[in-house]
Formats: sequence, C-alpha cells, structure tokens
Amino acid sequence: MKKEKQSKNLILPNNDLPENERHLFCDARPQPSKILGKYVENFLNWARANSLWILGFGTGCGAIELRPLMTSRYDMFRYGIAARPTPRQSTVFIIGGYASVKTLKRIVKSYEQMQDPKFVLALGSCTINGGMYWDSYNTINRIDHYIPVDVYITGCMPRPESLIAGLDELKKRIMEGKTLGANQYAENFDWYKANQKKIIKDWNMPDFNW
Amino acid sequence: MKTLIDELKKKYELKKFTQQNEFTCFVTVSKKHAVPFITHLRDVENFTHLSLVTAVDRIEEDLFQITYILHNYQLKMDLGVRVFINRNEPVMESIHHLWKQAATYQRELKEMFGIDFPGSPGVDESLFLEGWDNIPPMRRDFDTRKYVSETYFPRKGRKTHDPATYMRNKLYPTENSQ
Amino acid sequence: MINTDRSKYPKKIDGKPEIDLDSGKYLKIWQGPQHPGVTGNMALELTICGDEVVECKTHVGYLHRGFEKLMEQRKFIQNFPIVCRICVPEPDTNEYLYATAIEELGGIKVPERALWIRTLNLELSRLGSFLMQVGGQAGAFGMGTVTQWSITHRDYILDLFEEMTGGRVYHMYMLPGGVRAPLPEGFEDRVEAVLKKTEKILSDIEKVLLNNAVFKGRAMGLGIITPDMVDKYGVVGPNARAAGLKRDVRIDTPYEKYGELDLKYITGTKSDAYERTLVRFQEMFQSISIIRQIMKKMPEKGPFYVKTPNVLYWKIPAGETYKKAEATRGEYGYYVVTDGSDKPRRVCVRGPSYTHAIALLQDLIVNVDIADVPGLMTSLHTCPPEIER
Amino acid sequence: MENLAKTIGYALISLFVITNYGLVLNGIVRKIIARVHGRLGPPVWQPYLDIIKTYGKRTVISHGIMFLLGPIFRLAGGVGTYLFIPAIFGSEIFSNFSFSGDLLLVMYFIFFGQLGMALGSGEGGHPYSAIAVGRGLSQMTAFEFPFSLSVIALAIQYHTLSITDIVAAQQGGILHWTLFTNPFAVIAGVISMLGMNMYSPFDIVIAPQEIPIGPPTEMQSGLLGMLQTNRGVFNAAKLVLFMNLYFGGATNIFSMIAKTFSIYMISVIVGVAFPRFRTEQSIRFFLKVPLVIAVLAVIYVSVL
Repeated sequence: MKKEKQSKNLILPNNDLPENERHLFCDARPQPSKILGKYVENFLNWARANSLWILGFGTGCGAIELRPLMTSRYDMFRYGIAARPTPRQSTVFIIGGYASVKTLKRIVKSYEQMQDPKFVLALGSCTINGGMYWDSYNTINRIDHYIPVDVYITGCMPRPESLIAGLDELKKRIMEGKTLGANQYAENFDWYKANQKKIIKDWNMPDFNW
Repeated sequence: MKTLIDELKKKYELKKFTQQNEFTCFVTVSKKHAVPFITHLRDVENFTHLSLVTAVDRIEEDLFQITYILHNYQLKMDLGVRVFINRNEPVMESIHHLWKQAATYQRELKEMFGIDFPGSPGVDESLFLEGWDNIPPMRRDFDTRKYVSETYFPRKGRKTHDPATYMRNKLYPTENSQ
Repeated sequence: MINTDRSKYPKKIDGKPEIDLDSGKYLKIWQGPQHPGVTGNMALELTICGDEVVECKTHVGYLHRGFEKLMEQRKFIQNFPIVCRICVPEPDTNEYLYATAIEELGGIKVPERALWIRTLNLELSRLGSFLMQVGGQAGAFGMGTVTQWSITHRDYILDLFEEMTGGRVYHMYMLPGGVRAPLPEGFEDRVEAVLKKTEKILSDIEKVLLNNAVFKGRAMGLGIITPDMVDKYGVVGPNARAAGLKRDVRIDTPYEKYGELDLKYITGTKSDAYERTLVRFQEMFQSISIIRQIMKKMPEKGPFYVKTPNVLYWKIPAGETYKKAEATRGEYGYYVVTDGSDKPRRVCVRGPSYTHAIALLQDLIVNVDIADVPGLMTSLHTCPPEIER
Repeated sequence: MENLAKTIGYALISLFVITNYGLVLNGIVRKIIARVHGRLGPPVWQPYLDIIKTYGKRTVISHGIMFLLGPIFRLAGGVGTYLFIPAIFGSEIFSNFSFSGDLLLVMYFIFFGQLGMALGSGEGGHPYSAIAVGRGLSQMTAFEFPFSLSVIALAIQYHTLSITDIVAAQQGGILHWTLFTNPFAVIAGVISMLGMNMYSPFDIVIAPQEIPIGPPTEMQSGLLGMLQTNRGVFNAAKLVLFMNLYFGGATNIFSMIAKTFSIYMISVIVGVAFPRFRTEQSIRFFLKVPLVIAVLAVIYVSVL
C-alpha cells in the first residue's frame, strides 16, 4: 500500500515554499537505502557502534547532563563517543527532553540533514509521554510520532550513568543491525510528514531538507 | 512609603495601597494616570529599576490587571503598580521609552494575553510561540488540556486523579463521606 | 581592542542602520539554535559585514513550556515539584522563591533550622552555577581545558546536593513550610572537602585563564556596559556590579539568613567581559566563605518543617506578592497572585536573563567581531530556560 | 625501467607506513590532551574506527562537482607533500621521489591542499564555511611570510634547494643541526608550524564555538573520510619536513618517530594551554615577532 502511494508522488510538492524559490530546493523523496551483504554490514556496524558522534544540539534541559558526560567524571570519549557540531557529520541525535513546537521544527530539519545511518536517543520521560509537561500547550507528548526513535532513556532528569547505559543499549542494537530508523522514516514518510505538519503551523521550508 | 504614596495621591488618582511585607508594597492607579505616575516615580522618586511587567487575567470582573514592579535602590523598596484595564478592549499605553526591556515584556503580554501596546517596537512579532493560531494561551478561558488532547498524541494509559479524592479513598477506603 | 568606528557603512538612517542584503556587503547568519557557541537553546539572527556584526535579533522560545499556565491548574503542593524545572543550572532559587511566596501569602512561619538549610542550599547552587559559567566562558574563547576542570568540580557540588536532597539536578527540596529533610550525618566534613577542592581548582583556573595574555586580549574591552546603561536596560547581578554599582539582593533586601552572614558587594570598574569574569571569580570565593560561615552557625537540632494545613485542601486567601532572590545572574523574582482557591491565580517568573539576553545583548553585540559573539553571550551569563519558562 | 617501478613501489610502502603513523599519532595526541583534561580519552585506534564509519555511510549528498573535488585536492595535497620529502636519510625505501630542488615543490604542495579545500567548501554554500575560508587563507598568508623566509635562510645557508642535501649537511652530531647552526630560522619556522598545525591559539579555521566547524561543515560520508585520512598523511608529512629542515633529519625509523613526535608535542602543549586568537590578532602575531626573527635569520646567514 505504501509502495503505490510512494510511486504516485515521487516528487514532493513543496507547497509551502514561494513559487520563485521552489527550484532552489530538493524535491526528491527519501528512499530507503539498501543494506549490503551480511559480513560487510556486520563489520561496518561494529565500526559504527564504536564511533558514535553526537549532534551538539541541546534541545532541552537534558543538555545539562551532557556536559558532565563529556568531562572527566563520566568520560564518554572512552567509548569512542564524541560531539560534532554539524548534523552532516553526526550519527546520534540526542533529544534532550521535552521538545516545544518551535524546537521540533529545528529537530526535524536537523534530523533530515543527518546522513544515514543515523540514530535517535530520546532522553527523559517528557519524550515518551509528555512527562512533567503532558498538559502543556507548547510541548509535544510523543517524539516517536515525528521522528523514529531507537532508544529511550526514562527519568527526569536522567543521570549520566543512565545516559551511558542508554548509549550501550544503542551500541547493542547497532551491532545487531536493528537501527534502521532512516529507512523507517523513508517508508512511512507521509505519516511522519502529516504528524509534523499537523502541529508545525508555519511550514516555511521544503518538505524534505537534504 | 505610605507617606510618599499619600502625598502622591494629590497629583494622581491612586486607589488601594497594601504594604505586603517590609520590602514590598502595591498601589492601584487609574489607567489614564498610570504612565505619568510611573514616569514620576522613575524621574523624581528614583524608582529607577523596572523589575517586571506582567498581567493577571481577572476574568470574573472582566478585567486585566497589569502590574509594573519598580525598585528603588535608595529606599530598597519594591513598589508594584496595579492598573486595571477592560478585558474587552485590551489596550494600554506603552512604557518602552522609559526602559528598554519594557518592550520585551509588552511583546510577551501581547502574545500571551492579547494586550496591545501601540507604539512599542516589535510588539506584534511573536516572542515565544511560532505560528500560534488560537486565543492567547495565558487567558483563563484557554483550556490547555483540551488543546493538548486534540493536538498532540497523548500516550494511552496515563491516569490522572484529583489528589484529594484519590488520597481519601487510599487512606480511608471504608468511609465515603464528602 | 575592537574597532568601534563604523563610519563608512552601514549608513545610519535615524538611528537604524539601513541594510541592503542584495548589495553583497552583508551576510545574514542564524547562530543557533543548533550551534555549540550559543548558551542553551536560543538563536541569534546576525547580520554581519565583513567580520563585524552590524545588527542582531535574539530569538527565544525554543524552550517555552508554558509553566505559568501549568501552575494555574495545579494545586499549590503540586506546583512545587515543577517550579525547579524552570531554570536548569540553578533550580533552587525557583524552589525557594515559590515556597517563600506561598508561605507569606498563607501566613506560615518557617522554623529557624529550615532557614539555615535553605540558605546553605541556595549558596551551594550559586557556587555550582558560577563554576559552570566560568567553564562556559573559557570554552567560548576556545579553552577546553578550563571547561573540563570547572564542570568536573561542579559535579562534586552536585554530589553534595544528591546527598542532601536525593536529587542530582532537580532537588525539589524546599517546599512550603520548610525543607524536606534535615542535613545528613557528618555533612559538614564533606562540604569542607568539596570547598577545599574547589578553592584549589579556582586558583589553578586563575593561573591558566585570568592571567592568560590571549584571554585578556580577547575579553578586555568586549561588551562594555556603561553605568548609565544599567538602569536603562534593567541590568542586574554581576553584570551590574562589574559596572561599579553596589547592587546585590542578598544585601539590599536580606532574605532567609543572609542578614546574619558577613558578605559584601563585589564590584568592578570597567565592566567588560574580563571584568565580569573577575567579578564572578571573587563571587565564588565569597560564596565559599559564606558556606563556611553557614556550616559554623548551622543549628544541630530543631524542627526543619512546620506543619501546613492539609495540602490537598489548602486554600490560600486572596493576595499578591513579589519575592526576589539573588541568583547567579542577578535578581530573580516571583510574582504570585492568589484568589482564595486551592490553586494559584497567577505565577509570573522574572528571570534576570530576560533583559540581558534580549534587550541588552541586541545592543551590545553591534560592532563585535563574530568570533566574540559566544564569548559576549556567555559573559552576560544568559540562560534561556528562565527567559521562556 | 624497473628502477622507476622500484621507486614507485617503495614510495607506496612509505606512504602506507606514514599514513598509519599519522593516524596513530592522532590517536595518541587525543589521549594526551584527554590526560591534561583529567580524562582517559578515546582508544588509540579511534581514528581508524572513525574513518571506517565515515566511509561506511549509506548516503552521500553533493553540492556540485567542485564540492566533490575539494577533499580530493586536499588529499592530493597531503600525499604530494609527503611523496617529495625524503623521510629517512639514506634509506632507499623512504627516500620517495626526492630530487634536487624538491623543497620548492613541497612548499607549493603544502598550500595546494588548502586552496582546493577552500574552493570545495565554498561551493558547499554554508556561510560558516565561507567565513572560515576567508580566515584560513588570510592566516595562511600570514604565517607564510616567516616560514618562507626561514626556508630561504636555509637555502642560503646550505647553498641548495634539495631537502636531501639539507639533511646531509646536518649529519654528524647534534651540533650540526640547523637548530644550533641557525637558531633564528628554527624559531621562526617552528612558530609558523604552530599556525600550520591548527591547534590553539591558531585554530581559528575550525573554531567549534564560533564557526562550527569551518570548511568541512558540509562535508559528510566519504568526503569527510578523505579529510580524515589526509589529516593523518599531512600531519606526518609536515612533521617529517620540519624534522628534515631543522632537526637534522633521521637515519632510521625510530629516530624519525621520536623526533616527529616531540616536534608535534610542541603544538599540542601550546594548544591545551591557550585560548583561541581572533583572526586579526593571529595575523598581527605572525607579522610581528616571527617575521622579525625570520629576517634576522636571513641576515645572519648572509653575513656569515
């Protein structure tokens, strides 16, 4: 069913862009990238799991615990985890807690700019069901309706130890080859887009930001 | 402080004065005298520091209460100036010419309460929200829980109790009084 | 030293620079929200000409959670766990201010020992937040070493909080009527050990950072706040003190036990980024001495919590008050209005960064080299969560 | 003919060796910096993992042909720099394609890569890339002055432009090194090496807090992998060059490793102890003291 839907509109409309700017932006849908042979993929997964680059985007109060994680108390560099300032090069996106609508727009943008394979680590209870802010008019309740999530870390606020545990869990999943979030996003693209456009009122960007 | 307010009563029409604690007191001033009164406080009585501009939605009396909190570094006193404006045409004079940061506060009030401050720079731009198309969220008649349940995707299984009844049933399961 | 002579362009038309982006002289850059240099989650819309910023617009609201709306629909005691989420690096000020405002309106007298414990808690959180700020200041100028050191030592203070309150970042410790728990056994010794560590690392940082020629060359003359700007922009806290004005809420309007402690105004003269860093440094040493005084005067026994009416049915008579305390960034205020029901009518939070990050930064940043924008932001110690609530 | 084949084969071997050496050196340096911070730091083989991962990305996006060529130029610059430096004096394997007058070619290759990178990142279209390219090129021209002057001083001193001859002239005891025969040139050269190695206070091109992270902002996947590989080759090549010019070259691989490592430590230790310069501060710095010292070096060798 999804297949025929995709084949119908392979070109994104980019309706929300002004006419004179449409040609400037990419209008191709994301396609699920093909998985290589078993042994190659295992080898690459081993490398991916041992060099996780976190996108330096403190989207919420979870960012406060990333700093102790980077310093000598809980030294995350030991595990080959580093922070990259640009989404093009980073592989892990840590959603630091609640995401307000204004931030969610930037989260989607940054997530789509990251290169496959990319992993999402949702931090804090507020990404799971809204947590403290379940009835706030400006924070979303479930992040997994807007971008695919690989690992959740509960708590408000989660301790650095639990962050490390979550990253270990992520490593395990990568080794097992279960983290195909990007493909999932490409396959259910229309559903994700519909959810995003439902709450992001002024959508003044292309439908898919390469 | 009381004396100061009393002798200011001659010039401006001031109403209820309350000494909240040893450092804080509040006074009500009519809408048309508000900005001259604040200017006088700033220039003559050197209440030179504007701490806060905020509003309270008195929906029962159909009023908005705008509160300016000024601080005097000589007397070490906080003075809250209350101004009541009509909730149906919420327009107030701007004080951005007195303090630079007042423009930001008024911008927030415009967005959160829908109170307009004509002439305040950038008062119409949204400060916190983006693409908000509902009634201003801080008004009492905006029901955020209803909005959330309609807009976002609440995860099933979240139970909310009224803590009073919940605790009573938990502690005294036998008697179901009240 | 920054060249402040922008006589050529942009031409000023009645005060506002006229900027024609098509002329190719100007470049519009969004610094943030995804940017390692900005503090927290906010954005600066910079228009740069060459390497210098000619116009800036601060965009906040990425962290807006509508706290004030949430508080209006929760009971008084239900609010006390969420107020600390307002400011992440320094939550205790929020807890204290909310608790004391409720106590004043509800007519509750807090016992002596609780006051002392609260003062200790506030001062410890100030110390931790200052350490974090110095780390950020060094990192913004590209000195990662000092960042690592200072943030590690802030972690020891978080350990103290964990032992005292059970929470590492969010403590939920000061509730209306007192504090949740007394100090644990032998707490003084561990506080003293952490203070010794902190003093040592501070002296190291002073050697490495404050006497560093490169740091001086960049921070001196950056973002000067003249004393007449202070009242015009509502500058408070260390930023105002670095301009030479004696303004400290702990001394002006003493709260809790600050009246009985020996502390003094710490002022600078030039009020550039370097001076502000110096002021914050001496603040840290002062709060270390304050903590020592508190631990000396801390009463051993006595009630630490006064019984409030049943919090589930607690109705507070109508009234309004404005309580303020000195956070690391300056005057932090809570304006609470009650209407006789069991929920607050309005709670408004006044964060000091509100003025620093928007009104002040937009004007200070003009003619600053784009390389210095993060340093300037950090030297103002802007903290987005308290702006947006 | 087989002579040429042998040379090429040997050059490839030495290139392979120097690449791995450079990558391991990066890993060791990361660990050393981490120790200064009080951390343990990543494992030494971390650079290899990063390179494998970046090459193993599933998608690549391009902003145009020049964008794709930029990293290739950079890598070519790094490899070319190395291939014309005799790494180990007297060793046939590590003599590479060194010939008389190769010094000029090497000095050209050192900056060839940066120019290619500038073009590529320019097409990337990211404003920070553009700013960083401006910064990088201006700083490059700044430390070019003292560096070229000190090389000229060496050329006058040893009456040759061949690195092999310069190394040969420094053999026979530590006192024959340029470090002692012409200290001015060494000081000027080493200071400009600090600028070349992109550590604080001269890392204004990849200033993470200011213009994250400069030219490679848009580079991803394989393109980034090339840059990382180049970082291994190019660092090692530069270190070997400085070792040859100033510190008496190396007669076996162990002395080469020891010397290059200690040369690299200079910029690392300076890097962890200083904040970052502003652009014009850095340029002013290079045009003051090092330039004067370099001129002194030229005068010194001319009057002798």
